[in-house]
Amino acid sequence: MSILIDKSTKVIIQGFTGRIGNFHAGEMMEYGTTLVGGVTPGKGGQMHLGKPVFNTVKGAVEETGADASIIFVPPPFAADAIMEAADAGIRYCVCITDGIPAQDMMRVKRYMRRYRAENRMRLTGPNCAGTISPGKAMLGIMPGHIYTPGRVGVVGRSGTLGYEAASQMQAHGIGISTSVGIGGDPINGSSFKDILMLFEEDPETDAVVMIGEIGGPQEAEAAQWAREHMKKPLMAYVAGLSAPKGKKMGHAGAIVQAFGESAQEKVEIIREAGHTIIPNPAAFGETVEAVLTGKKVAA
Amino acid sequence: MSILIDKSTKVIIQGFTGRIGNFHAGEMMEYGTTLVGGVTPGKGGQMHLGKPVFNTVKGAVEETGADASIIFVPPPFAADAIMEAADAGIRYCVCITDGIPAQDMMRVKRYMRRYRAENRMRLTGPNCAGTISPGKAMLGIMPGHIYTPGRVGVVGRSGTLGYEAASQMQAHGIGISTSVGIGGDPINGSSFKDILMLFEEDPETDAVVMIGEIGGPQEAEAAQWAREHMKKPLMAYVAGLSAPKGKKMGHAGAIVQAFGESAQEKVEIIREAGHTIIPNPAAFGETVEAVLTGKKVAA
Amino acid sequence: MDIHEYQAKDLLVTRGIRVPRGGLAYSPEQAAYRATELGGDAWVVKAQVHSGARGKAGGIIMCRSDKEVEEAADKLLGARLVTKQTDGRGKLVSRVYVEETVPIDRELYLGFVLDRKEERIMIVASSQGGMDIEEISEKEPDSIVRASVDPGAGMMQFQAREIAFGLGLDGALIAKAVQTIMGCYRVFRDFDASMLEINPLVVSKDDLLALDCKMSFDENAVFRRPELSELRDKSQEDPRETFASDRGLSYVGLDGNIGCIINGAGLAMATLDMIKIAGGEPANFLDIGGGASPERVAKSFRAVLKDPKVEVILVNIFAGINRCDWVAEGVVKAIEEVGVPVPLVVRLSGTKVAEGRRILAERAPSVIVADTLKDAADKAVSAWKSTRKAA
Amino acid sequence: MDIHEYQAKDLLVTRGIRVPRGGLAYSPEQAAYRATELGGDAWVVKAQVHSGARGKAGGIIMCRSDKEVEEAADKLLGARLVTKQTDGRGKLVSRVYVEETVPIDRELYLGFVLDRKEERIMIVASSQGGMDIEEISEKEPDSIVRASVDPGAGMMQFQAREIAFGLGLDGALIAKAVQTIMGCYRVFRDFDASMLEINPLVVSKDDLLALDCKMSFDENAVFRRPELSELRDKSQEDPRETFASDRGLSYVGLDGNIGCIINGAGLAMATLDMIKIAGGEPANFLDIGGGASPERVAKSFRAVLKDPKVEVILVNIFAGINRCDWVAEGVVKAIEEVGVPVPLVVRLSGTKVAEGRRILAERAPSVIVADTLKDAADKAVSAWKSTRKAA
Repeated sequence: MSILIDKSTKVIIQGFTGRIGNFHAGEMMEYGTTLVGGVTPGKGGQMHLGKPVFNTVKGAVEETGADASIIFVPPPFAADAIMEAADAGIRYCVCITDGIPAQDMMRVKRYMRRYRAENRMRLTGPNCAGTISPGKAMLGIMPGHIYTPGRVGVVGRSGTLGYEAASQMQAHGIGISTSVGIGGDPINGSSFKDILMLFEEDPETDAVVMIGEIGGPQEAEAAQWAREHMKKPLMAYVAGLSAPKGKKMGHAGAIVQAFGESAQEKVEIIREAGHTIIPNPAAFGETVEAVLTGKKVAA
Repeated sequence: MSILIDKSTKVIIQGFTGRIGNFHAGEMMEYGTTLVGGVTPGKGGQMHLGKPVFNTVKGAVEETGADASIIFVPPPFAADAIMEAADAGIRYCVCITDGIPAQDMMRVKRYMRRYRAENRMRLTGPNCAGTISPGKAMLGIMPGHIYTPGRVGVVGRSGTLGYEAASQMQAHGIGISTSVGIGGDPINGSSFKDILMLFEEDPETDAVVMIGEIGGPQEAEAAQWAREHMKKPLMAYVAGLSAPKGKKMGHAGAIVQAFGESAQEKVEIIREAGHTIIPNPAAFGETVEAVLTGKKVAA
Repeated sequence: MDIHEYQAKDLLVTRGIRVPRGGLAYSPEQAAYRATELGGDAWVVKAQVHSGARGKAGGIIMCRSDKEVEEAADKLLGARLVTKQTDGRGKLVSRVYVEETVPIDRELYLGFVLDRKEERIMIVASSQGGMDIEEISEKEPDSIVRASVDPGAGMMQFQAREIAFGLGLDGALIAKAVQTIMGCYRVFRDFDASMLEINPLVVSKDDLLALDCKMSFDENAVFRRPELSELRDKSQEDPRETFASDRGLSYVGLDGNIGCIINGAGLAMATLDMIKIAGGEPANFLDIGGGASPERVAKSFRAVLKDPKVEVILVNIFAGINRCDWVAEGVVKAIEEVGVPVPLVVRLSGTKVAEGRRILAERAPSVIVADTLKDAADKAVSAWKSTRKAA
Repeated sequence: MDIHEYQAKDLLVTRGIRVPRGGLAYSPEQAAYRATELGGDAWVVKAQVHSGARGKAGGIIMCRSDKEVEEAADKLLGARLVTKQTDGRGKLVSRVYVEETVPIDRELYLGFVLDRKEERIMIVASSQGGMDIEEISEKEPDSIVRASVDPGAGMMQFQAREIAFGLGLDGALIAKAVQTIMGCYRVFRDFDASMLEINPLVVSKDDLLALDCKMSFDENAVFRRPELSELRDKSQEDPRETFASDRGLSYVGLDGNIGCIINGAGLAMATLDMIKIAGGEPANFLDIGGGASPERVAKSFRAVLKDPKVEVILVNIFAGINRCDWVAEGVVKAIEEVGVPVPLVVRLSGTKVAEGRRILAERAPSVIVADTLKDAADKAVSAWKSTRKAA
């Protein structure tokens, strides 16, 4: 299978019957995702969009055998929803919610580590667009039609910038194996490195595009890991060239606070680790094409 | 070496310069324990009983290479002292302090698990008399002279009842490899089972005496583990025949609350697991002697 | 350490849990006044004693007028309530709680305990409240829902939701149950409880109310919960135990005649066992703790002799840190200063035992000296039997 | 979200940390009165603005009489303080804090931050306070002591002791430092701080005092800290940002001339990058967020046009959940209702792009339509250049 999800992944939605959960449930089902039910406390026993609603994730897992979950729960309750999923035996969870307090996410990450590695849930997000394996399954809020099935992995923080990359790749006839949004928050479920590790092992992925941005250490950490452990080509873009220090650029995590966190510094670190730099956000398509066809790319 | 400690164990005392720590430091040194220093915050840099005093356990470990610690710190600060020892890299810690809140001990046990198994500190106590490997080292407050070196392991909750057992064994010419006090609190660092596991692996131990009491599940759990995993003979006494239900008998943990926690019920469980029952607290010497010499003992 | 129902409810309220309205009364007049203050046409008058099972013992009385409230309070106040959880003497009722009655649609059970096996706070709940948890376990085991709290994470909302749904609640009651369960967890954590039980927790129309509540607290943590010390009601404790614990001794009153003074809880339990095996009955458990100084030994004699049933005293000291000669001095001092009107058996063991025995032989010749634990128990029992024959 | 020094000190005091005595003043008279209230013969008058490095910028004035206090306050109040941490316009001083002076034996540094790498609260302390942490790292790297808090366990006393000893403190100051460090941790945790800095933390005889304090809070957590909302001082924020954030838009003011309206923070940053590469300078970052409804698009235009520097507007929308036709309707609505007096470049992409373009062509013919991200940036920059030439 592709990384994280495929056609056989049984998905539940936490926050199923809410306005947003309801809308995206429809989109995901239409895309072909195997949606087996949803959770809305207090609405257990009802049917919604032809699927059963449960009061608890544990109940949903027991009845449907769900192994993945996508969370559309408001920020004050989202951390609890993630931990509920982890505790109920969900293997992969996407949290879409934007606005979860950082200390809640610290607790969530600490909580997830209480489970042994083999039983530990993988989380991507929060504050992300989700994950899509084109042609197979979509756990997210992205427009599915801009993704062509193929063999390039994409991992990024931003939703719409990911769409931009995907549509440029589509315009160049390049397909995607899986696109993963890790989200724009300072503390997130999976880092760039975590996802690169999956792509490196994935027989359906030949090369990877990393779409980073200012703030935090994860792009540099991933680049350094990849230098030593990754055989597949890695191409990277870092957004936020014009971001002033100390100013948050929309994402809770997009803020330059320390050395190595500006776009320029990150680009330098990635370049020095030997990876291909995508020089500007209009060059996703041409850079990936050049790398795949073995053309020389100016580093 | 014997289990837990021997002559080469480098010991520090937390609460070194306090009245109680000071007294027992002298006793332990006199017994031959390798005391390398102690910790009293604010007295770092001084010498006490000819040994250096440190402000922090980390400092003491760095300077002395200490691998074991014994704690004589008042109850409000004792949980913190245990966690400090765990964090500083101490391998074995005896906590003598009586009166630590149960929720503090819950936190301590959870905290210790943050370290990987190979770096995890072993704790015995709190509210115990400590551990002695006769003729080698003493980390405790027991009268060393009542223990004869030998090949029987002893593990018990109570201090003075342990002395009673040791002196009866001495009177019968039976020596002890190591005697471990696990303490009288409901939540303790090591259970009976934890210590039985060590004795079973110990080439210097031939048989084990377990001195239990009312309250909690640890005696039964140990007996059941020993039935399946222990080749060495196990003899057990359970104190508290006359304890009324719901009354605490001195120890914070000695209270019968659930089925299986009374002395009679525990004796029954241990007997059914195939171990030798020491029928009364005056029969430690004769029962151990009979088992060691292969005499028939009424179960 | 236990507290009264009304005190437990006050603590629940601080953490957002709802309880019926009520008022405390120390006299029948006050009880009647509380009833009129509360209004309505039906009240319960509840004896405030540290014991469950008050209802079957007549400690909870339904009333339909302030006159009936006054009569009920008059009947309870000053009486001793004997329940299946108390001993035969029962507990003195020195205050009553007058509470409004509420319509009851369902009775639930909600309990929190420190679980020794898991080393965690454990929640036990049942959709079948109103009877005690042992009875529920036996009669309705399938009604029980359990959860435990990871000490590294604290209790989670989703756990509270799982319990609430497990109790068969739905609709707006879910949010109320979650608030109640999280509130109990906070009380448990914030006050170092060792047990917290709401039984029954009732569904009353759209509301969820704690109708009765019991709490016990970890004595070891009282140093950091000074507010709990103020809730202590010593009148509910065994006066022998109060006397001893006020003097730093660990004492538990029992029903026999052989008074015991021992150092160490384990050795004390073992000595009591030995007395039973020898055919006697211990009057108490007493651990003199720490150092067996002459003063502590004297205090111990005073505590043991408070119990009029004591016909023999057995002292069993294993001197570890201490020395037997000091202990012997303490026994002599106790005999001289306190006076011991019953036969006294002393067994000394450990450091300086010979010196200790010499002191007893010289200065307390009436003391029956024993060699071993068995010898001590045998001699105490036979001394007791001869006392009986003599009487 | 930032707060003022005096507010931060008030929060420290709630968790047992000691600070010099002081009083807030909104007028020179009030400042002089505060000085006489405090007593003594020396005071500092401190401009309350959301910025560090106030001292070097003249925002902290030593005074030796109430007259001097009044003069200092008169000088500061109403002025704009420009520090190396503010932009060129500086921050308005609308209140001053009058504080007693204390003898200073040593200056220490104590900071708490959320560490993204460790995903923990990290404590950074130094025995060399008084200069900023970057300077300390550079000049006195060996003076720095670090610790991090396990979120499953919380901060431990022993960690606070290790820091205190690491700062070279001893004697009674150790206990005071432990109290200070644990107190800061509690403030950080209890109010969802993202940064807390005491610089300097001073040894003043036998005491340890927080002489200055800065705190920032996690905006995402303000929903559960209503007390923080009351501390917000919008006069310290960029009015363009305040206008936008009050309308649910994420806006950051920049120094260029090309106003930007974009959906998604990452795409917005990337578009700004593209404008720079094309030779232009963005006037702002603006993420319209969630659904690009006609109303949100109109509000965005209003926010961008608040900035008089804006000479061109670039709209870049990648319609994922939305549809380009709706976005185009929004643009038309904005032009009609708000009025756009500058060249407008619009790039639409994603769902229903053809319909969107048709709407623009038909109903907003003045809009310069762009195909790709690059095309959009190039057209915006060349429109700006022609505006310049025309002017």
